[in-house]
Amino acid sequence: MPALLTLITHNWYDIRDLSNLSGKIEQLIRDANGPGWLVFVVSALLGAAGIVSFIGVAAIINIWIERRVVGRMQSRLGPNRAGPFGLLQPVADAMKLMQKEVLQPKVADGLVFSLAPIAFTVPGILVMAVLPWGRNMALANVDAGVIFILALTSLGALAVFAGGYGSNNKYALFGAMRVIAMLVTYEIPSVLALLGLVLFSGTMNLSGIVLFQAKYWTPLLLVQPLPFIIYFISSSAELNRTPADLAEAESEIAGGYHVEYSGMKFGLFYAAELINAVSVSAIIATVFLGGWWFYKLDEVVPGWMIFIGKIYAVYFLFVWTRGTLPRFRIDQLLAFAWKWMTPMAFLNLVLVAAEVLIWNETGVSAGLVLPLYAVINTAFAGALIVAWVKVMGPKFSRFPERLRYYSQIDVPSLPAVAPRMDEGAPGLTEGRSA
Amino acid sequence: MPLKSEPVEVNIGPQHPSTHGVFRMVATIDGERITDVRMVVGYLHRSMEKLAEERTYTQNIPFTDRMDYLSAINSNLGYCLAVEKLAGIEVPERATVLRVIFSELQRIASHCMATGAFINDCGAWQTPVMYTFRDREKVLDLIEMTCGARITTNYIRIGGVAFDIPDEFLPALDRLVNDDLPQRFDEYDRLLVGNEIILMRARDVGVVTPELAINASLSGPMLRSAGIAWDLRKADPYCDYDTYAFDIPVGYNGDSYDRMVIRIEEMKQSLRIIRQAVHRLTGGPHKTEVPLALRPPEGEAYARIESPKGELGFYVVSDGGPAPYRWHVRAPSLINLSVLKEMTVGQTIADAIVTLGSIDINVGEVDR
Amino acid sequence: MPPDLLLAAIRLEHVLVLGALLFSIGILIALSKRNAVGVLMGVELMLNAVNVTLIAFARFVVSPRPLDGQVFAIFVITVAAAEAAVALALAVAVYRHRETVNIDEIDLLRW
Amino acid sequence: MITDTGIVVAFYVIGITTVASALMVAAVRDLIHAVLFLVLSFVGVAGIYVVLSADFVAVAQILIYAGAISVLLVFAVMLTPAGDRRNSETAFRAPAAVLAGLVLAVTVFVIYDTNWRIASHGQFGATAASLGRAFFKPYIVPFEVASVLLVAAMVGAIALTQEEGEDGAA
Repeated sequence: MPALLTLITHNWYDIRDLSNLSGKIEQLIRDANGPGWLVFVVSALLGAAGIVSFIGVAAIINIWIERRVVGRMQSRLGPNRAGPFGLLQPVADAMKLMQKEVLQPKVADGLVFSLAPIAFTVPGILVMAVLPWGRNMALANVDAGVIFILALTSLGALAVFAGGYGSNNKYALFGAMRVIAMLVTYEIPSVLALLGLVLFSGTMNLSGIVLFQAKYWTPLLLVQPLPFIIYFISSSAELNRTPADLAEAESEIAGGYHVEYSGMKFGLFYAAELINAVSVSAIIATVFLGGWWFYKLDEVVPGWMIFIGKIYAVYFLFVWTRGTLPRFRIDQLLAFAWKWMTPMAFLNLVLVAAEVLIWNETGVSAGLVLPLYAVINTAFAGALIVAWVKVMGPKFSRFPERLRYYSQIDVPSLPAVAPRMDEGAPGLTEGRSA
Repeated sequence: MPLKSEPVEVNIGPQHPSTHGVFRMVATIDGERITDVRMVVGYLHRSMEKLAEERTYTQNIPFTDRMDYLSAINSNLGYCLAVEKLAGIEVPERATVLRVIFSELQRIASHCMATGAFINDCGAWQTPVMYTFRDREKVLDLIEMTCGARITTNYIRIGGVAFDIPDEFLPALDRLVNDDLPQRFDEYDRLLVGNEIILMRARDVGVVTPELAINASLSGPMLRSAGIAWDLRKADPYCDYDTYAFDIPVGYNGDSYDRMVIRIEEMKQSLRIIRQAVHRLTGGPHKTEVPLALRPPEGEAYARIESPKGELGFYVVSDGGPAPYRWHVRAPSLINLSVLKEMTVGQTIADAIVTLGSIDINVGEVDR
Repeated sequence: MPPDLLLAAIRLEHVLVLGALLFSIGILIALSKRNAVGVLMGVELMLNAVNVTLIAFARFVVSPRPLDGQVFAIFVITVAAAEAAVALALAVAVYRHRETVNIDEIDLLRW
Repeated sequence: MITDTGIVVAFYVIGITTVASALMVAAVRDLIHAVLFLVLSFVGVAGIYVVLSADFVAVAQILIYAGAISVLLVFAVMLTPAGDRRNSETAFRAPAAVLAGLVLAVTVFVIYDTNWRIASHGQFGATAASLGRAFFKPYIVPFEVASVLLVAAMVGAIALTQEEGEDGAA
């Protein structure tokens, strides 16, 4: 007990890297001759508690952020009644959802219907476990971390499909089939985009990618702009957010896969969508923006705070696109992935491979080669996009010509119609009295 | 051999986010593609035409408010014109100008709503609808300032208008017409007209050919998008519209996109008309006094106006009594809707929603 | 009780038995299902069972190149992916021509 | 031999789940349910890989089996009409069960009969990097053959599903 007290009193301020704290706890258990598995269990529990509490808070905060930011974009205020600045609005929403009756259609596929929201929530949380929150702060430092996150993001779509199929509703089935089609399509560009980064940084370990960026003082976004665009678009398709929210498509299929869900089951879908958005933002923040590293700042500010800041910077981008853009049609969205993003990602991959080869073979210093590559890749991305727009851009049968304006119009003279009254039609008053 | 699939019937509406009320569209679909559409109307039928036969001519004006509740003043105007034609009532100069100002204001409000709702149907997450609502609110503020109501105004009466404009009206109108709205419409141009996704979603979607448009007796933006220059304000002028200088925007392709652009352009033209009308405001009475229980001579009259949705016609038959013998409405929403099947078959569900949004129906007017 | 049946440790045999169970369930599914997709699911399960044994050998058995098991497993996964794609394409093609995916009705050697 | 209590417990929990869900694939009546149980089984197998410290293979398993193949299966099931979605058996059910039982019996006998050369420590660094080196040094030819196979499979799948007489335009 005294040892625990010392632990708290001596280390409470050490928030720079929370792994210090858990290291201290492990040391404490070892000193007390605790069993080996206890160390694992305690550190795993600590990490899990940290991540789950972050996600819980983030899901609640994000509802507020999303509604406030979008409200500002839509020239209105957003929630501002419950609590200061409307901060308690998500709590009120959650309480309302909990009180609502959870309805389940009689024809629904009970088990699938009930498990889908839960299965949808899990991948988003699991992604957080492999992300590095600080120099030593990764709960599971998986070697093939990049593939791990790709695998997990594809699992969520399966849960969405299960929900849509289990509802046994035509609209829900539409949403489910759209999700599957989008998953199959957008998995490819997102894998290819991240593959370029893996090639460039030479590691699939997410901590390794961050360390690479910290070592060369270069966020990979600067060196690899095209994969960022591709990954951003494909992940917003996988996240079901406008302009690719086809699985919900409120205005078309009335909510899509969750049209039959109500109460807290719907709430879980809603929360899981926000959690997945945070997860993807965190992935982008890690691999493109350098995670916990930010030049010299991470020596002063705790790395995880920088990381959270970056997560929300990316999340703002998601909210922004959601607040601005209309929705694609499903065939347009799929064609966009196949005809635009997949070939672009392949070309980018070839370029990156050549660059890495040149860098390795010549051994030029990073200070010279990275700015050069940044310029080359940005120019390449720009040129590629422009070329693709030229070649593949939407060709409308009659592209908008300006409207014609008429200040005078011809009125065709109609053939004179003989008034019917003259032909001995029944008098009006007679009809009235009848 | 194509993959065989089973046709599925999907009920779009009567409770659906994008059917603009309680319109129901039974779509037979093959995958995502529509093979057949059946329209079901009548969920909002309130039997107005029959009820009107039991009420006096003046009492019937509120019914017209509740037909196309998004452009109530235009409906009022059409009905009052018909009754005035029937009873031979002269309208004072000031009242005519006021009618022009308010019906153009109402046109802006209605087109704002139509444009915003259309983009919402394209899937933008509420943003355009909020933008256009913001501007519609300002217009409605002016209407409220004058007659106290925002939606169901009951403003235009037989023989004139119900109230004269208050003193603060003209400065507010000047601000709106010369400062606020032109900026807003430029904003719409930037936000909507060149938007790549809207182009992809609305171009060549829901195409109406000129032949179909004429044969189906379409009117309003639906007709003009098909490339036919027809506007009753020019073709059959009422309220001295022929003396105002304004243009009729006409599209080429007859698709949903053209209809949206035409609506935005028409709002700009409405501003032009209002600017001219303000200078014509002379003194004088704002209405001719007519007896409450108006008894027009026996006969019939048809008056038509260019409402935001198209040709809104009122056919009023009098038997000399205080109530109309027959009162029929040529509702543009209903007639424009009649080509929905031709427009949507062969397209996807998403296109059908966009097409329906671009027709700009108002179920209150469809069902009456 | 022989020591290798004890549950206190994972031995090679335990993992192999797991693989054998999965494999025989796969056989059961592949041979008895009426739907072509169902048959494919059984085959995938059998491939998985083989992978489990491969990984187990890589982990437990003395070998000059201990990575071989995992490398082989990855090859198996690759082949399984290719096989699934082709088999499902076949199922779709057969369905298009015969309007059935029930394998006991697909008895012509042609379509 | 792995003796760490936590890992042993994890192995048994995951193993039982995997086998149970594989059995459910055979037992459930709805083909979509079968696919979902199959996904659970695939994920369980990935868990077994993790227990056997083959992280990369586990991740690849989730990505390809749970992510891709199951989605393909769902696609194939949904492309067939609703009437064919019963997960029913042919008349070969009993012989198949007998055969499966025999295979199981023989395999288990062989497993316990063989004298395996168990490594005493059995730990090795099976990282993604070392796997990559293995692929590109000793296994470069099979690796290239596999990629050719994938391309051939892709082309074959496209050719098989292409509608005759048109260029696949929907």
